[in-house]
Amino acid sequence: MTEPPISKELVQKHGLTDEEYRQIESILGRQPNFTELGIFSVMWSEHCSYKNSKPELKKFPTSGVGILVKAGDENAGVVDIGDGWAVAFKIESHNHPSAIEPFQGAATGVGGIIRDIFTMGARPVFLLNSLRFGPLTENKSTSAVVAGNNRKLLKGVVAGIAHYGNCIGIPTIGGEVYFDESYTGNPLVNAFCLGVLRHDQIRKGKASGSGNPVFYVGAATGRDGLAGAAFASRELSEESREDRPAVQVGDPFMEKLLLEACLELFEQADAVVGVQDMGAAGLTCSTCETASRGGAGIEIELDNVPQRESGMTPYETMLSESQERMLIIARKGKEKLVRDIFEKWDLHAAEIGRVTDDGLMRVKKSGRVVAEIPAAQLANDAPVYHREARPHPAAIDTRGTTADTRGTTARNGSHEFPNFKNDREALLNLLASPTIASKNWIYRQYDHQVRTGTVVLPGSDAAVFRVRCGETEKYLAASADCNGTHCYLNPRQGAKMAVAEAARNLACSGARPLAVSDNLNFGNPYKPENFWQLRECVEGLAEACRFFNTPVTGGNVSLYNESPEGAIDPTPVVAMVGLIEKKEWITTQAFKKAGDLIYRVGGAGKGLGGSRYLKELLGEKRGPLPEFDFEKELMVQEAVRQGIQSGWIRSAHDCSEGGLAVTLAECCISGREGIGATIDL
Amino acid sequence: MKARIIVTPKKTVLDPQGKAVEQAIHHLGMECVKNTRIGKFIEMDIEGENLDLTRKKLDQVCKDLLSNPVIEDYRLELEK
Amino acid sequence: MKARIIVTPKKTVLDPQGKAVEQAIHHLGMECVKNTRIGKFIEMDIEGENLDLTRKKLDQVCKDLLSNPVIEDYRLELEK
Amino acid sequence: MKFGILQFPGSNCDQDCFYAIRNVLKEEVVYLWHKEADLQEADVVVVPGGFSYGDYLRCGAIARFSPVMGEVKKFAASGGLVLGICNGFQILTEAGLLPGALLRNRSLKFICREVCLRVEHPLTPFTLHYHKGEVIRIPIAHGEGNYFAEPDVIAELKKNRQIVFKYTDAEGRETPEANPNGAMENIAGICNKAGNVLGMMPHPERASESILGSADGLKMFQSVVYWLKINRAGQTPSAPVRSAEINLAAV
Repeated sequence: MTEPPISKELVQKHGLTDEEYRQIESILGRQPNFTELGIFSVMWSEHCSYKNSKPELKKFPTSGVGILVKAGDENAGVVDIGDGWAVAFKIESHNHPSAIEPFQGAATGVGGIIRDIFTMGARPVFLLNSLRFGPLTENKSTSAVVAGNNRKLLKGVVAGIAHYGNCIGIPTIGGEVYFDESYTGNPLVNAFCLGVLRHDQIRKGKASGSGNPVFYVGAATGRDGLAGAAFASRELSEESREDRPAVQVGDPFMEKLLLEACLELFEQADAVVGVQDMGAAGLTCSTCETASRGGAGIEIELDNVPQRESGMTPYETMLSESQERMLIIARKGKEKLVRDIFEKWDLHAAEIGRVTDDGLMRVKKSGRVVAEIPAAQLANDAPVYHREARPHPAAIDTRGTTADTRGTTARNGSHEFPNFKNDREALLNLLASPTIASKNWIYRQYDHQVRTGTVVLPGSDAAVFRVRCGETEKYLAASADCNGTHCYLNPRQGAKMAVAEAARNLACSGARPLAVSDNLNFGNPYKPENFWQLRECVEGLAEACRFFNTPVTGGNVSLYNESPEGAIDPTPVVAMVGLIEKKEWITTQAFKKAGDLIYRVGGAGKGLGGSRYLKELLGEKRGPLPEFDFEKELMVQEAVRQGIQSGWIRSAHDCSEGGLAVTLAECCISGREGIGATIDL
Repeated sequence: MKARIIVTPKKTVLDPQGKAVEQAIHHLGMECVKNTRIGKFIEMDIEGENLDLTRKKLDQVCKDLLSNPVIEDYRLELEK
Repeated sequence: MKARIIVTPKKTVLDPQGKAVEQAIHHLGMECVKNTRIGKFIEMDIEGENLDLTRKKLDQVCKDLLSNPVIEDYRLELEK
Repeated sequence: MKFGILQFPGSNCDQDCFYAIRNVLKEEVVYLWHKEADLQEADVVVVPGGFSYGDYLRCGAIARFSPVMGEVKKFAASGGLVLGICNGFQILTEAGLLPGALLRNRSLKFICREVCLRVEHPLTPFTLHYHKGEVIRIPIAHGEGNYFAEPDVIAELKKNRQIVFKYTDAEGRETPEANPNGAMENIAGICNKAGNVLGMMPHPERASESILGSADGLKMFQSVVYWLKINRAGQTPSAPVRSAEINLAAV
């Protein structure tokens, strides 16, 4: 099969600008061939290079006393939890594949994030997920057909997550699900995974030591999700629906074997030099990134790569996104040990090449060189763009001023707030709205008790998991939060409040926050209003993470989240992890005993701006947002933590969507036996 | 009328179940078995006489419900 | 040789999946569909010439592995 | 006492059972790799939950052909204690060690929640620490737990008191609402005629510490240790022990 000649049209089809193409020619010192063009297009796509968001991501605080592996260095960040133990965690998105094929899109999203964790040498112990869909029932802005499709997407995504998590035996113990018009046609599927490891078990993804063998381990390569990475960087417009490359299919059973085999191999102290999972951009990304991190080169022979389909071209093999595959750089002389361990788990470990010292990524096919690119420049020198930003019309107080009663430009223009005729009916409607209502019908389909560590079952503020650290035990709390409506109305303050809410959820469970992983879900960055939302949210997140002393250990940026009607609400999901020092401090939201006193900590909220009440009952999305003050927020959280540690507090619940009324209702109904409460406003 | 529908994963799509079953068959001593693929078999009775109309309607049901066109193919057999 | 095996739940065994699919088909407007049953379809290539020997061996594999006699029946089609 | 936990490719609850036995029950425990036909002189064999072989074809359909299962069959025939949990129960039915089969849940959905079980038969080696009719709280997590058997087999199970656990409500009433998956007779767990092989869908290892919400499951493991001790006082049973004939006087 002769490779097509390089033409202007072919370069554009690969999503590369003329300027980027000239930079490729200067790096190579010649014209790239078709395979090399494909490799650059996938490595320099938004999904892999973050070229449009990198300058913003630099604003995050990433260092801190407990940070053992920083954001950006490896597949996932690692944070100390004491006594020589640590946790590796990260959140990642699989939004575009899930819009095309919800079951496999969500399933492979879970599979990918799990691989990022055990690649660091950690034993994955629990999952969270953060999901967003369009409305499930017909309403003013959603037709019956569209609502039906949203239900189909939700059903497929939940079934996919359940299938993968249940089969591989990692519990899904919490998360959040939102329903809003802006996610119609472009659902958000963010998956979070946390793993546990000793400090001395941390594994790095670098290829070093010239002559060391490079092993390809796991599933054979097929034409799955070809150029999925580049594909994810194009909007889900009508024409992208036709060019649906083969969607990736996940095999959780194969991943369970891969997981156990890798962890068993990592126990052999000096057998493994570096390890990297093959995520987006598969073989390409894993080879050049490990080489560039190790300051070395890498040479592979495609004839040795196990292939599931016949006649695959170098272009297809290098760009394929088949799932459940790893790259392992072993120490010379340990080849037999690597093969034996993988044979035990019925897996094939194919030696496909070796580390070199010329800094080049060289790919051969039947001995003939088909691609030769400087690894470091391919991995790190993607262009960086500083996009134009222009305030989004919907955001009112652009500088996060405190709430005022100035007129608002609502999506549908009405100004004053309604008076309440019937509170009881309003509360029942709020409690029945899918975003607030119990998600038991969803998480009941996830095995949330395997690994016998789930101490607080799903449905409380934060998930709490008992982690076995050798002979001792530790109690971790984790929460994923974001209110897209708040970020739509005021991105900067909305992002601050997302971090604050995650911290509050942890405080209510008795935990002290440690660190954060974030999943930034935004629209097309080439539209100035979308980019302005991204910048405002990033700066808000960074400020809040500095204030709460929770560094960002890594995460994911998903752009081009738009459907034909327009961009989604800006959704910077914050996944925060905390530690509960003592078992007695574990606290849940349910009222425990009649006669207990109920306190509201932090004063009364003012106004209904950005509230669920306006959105669910009046279909309006308008501000101004309630006031937000860092100092007060931290005092409230410290007070709750202090109360819990002193034994005064039996239960605590964060007051968020739906306000005080919904919060009190949830405290009553989430315990085992129904319990009531009388409140004097 | 009797309808039989066979839904199989597309050739290019990974079929982990097929692979696992093939290995098990080899363990039972039949190494001569190759490219095993597993799919769904759906059979049903349909009232009505008009073969062509039924086939047309059933084809649509196969595309919308019984198979996932992104990753599966289907074959439809219809007899009196 | 090409082998096709169809494994279906026994009549006496409840088939909730079949019932659920039938309801969904009715929703799509084909009320004329009755007693829908869902089973497994397994196809494979088998090297070798001796049809009878292969059928005998494959029959045994169907009984031991591919179907569970307590709850399932199977049909085996073998062709050159 | 030495427990042996089978490990198939795809088993998930093997480590949970290992932890419950070693750290909570504080008894000796080893993993038994499915490729080795060797039970390492275990006194009890646990077939754990999970998705052996990815549950391809049918849950447990492929696992039963692993080399270790041959040994498990001989061990069970000689009266050795075998406990199959969730996927383990499915494997034991596929292997013919227990009658019937586990079909897909009637709701067609995977269910993970706590259920109430009524102890029907307190004189098996696994239930000595419960009394008849006691209601215990144990979690389930499965997609195929709908127990099925032909009517004559069901009659046999009743006659030989082989039904050990039934799904009930908190007061021990056997109601349709309390049946999570459509299992016949609300059956949650059965044993073989001799009483030395038990299969159940709920996970006792997930109810072995109060921090997890219930410790009712730990009593099953304690019961097995207790039964082995009183039998070791005699001699290891060569003929299958009729559970009802346990020599309680020796207690």
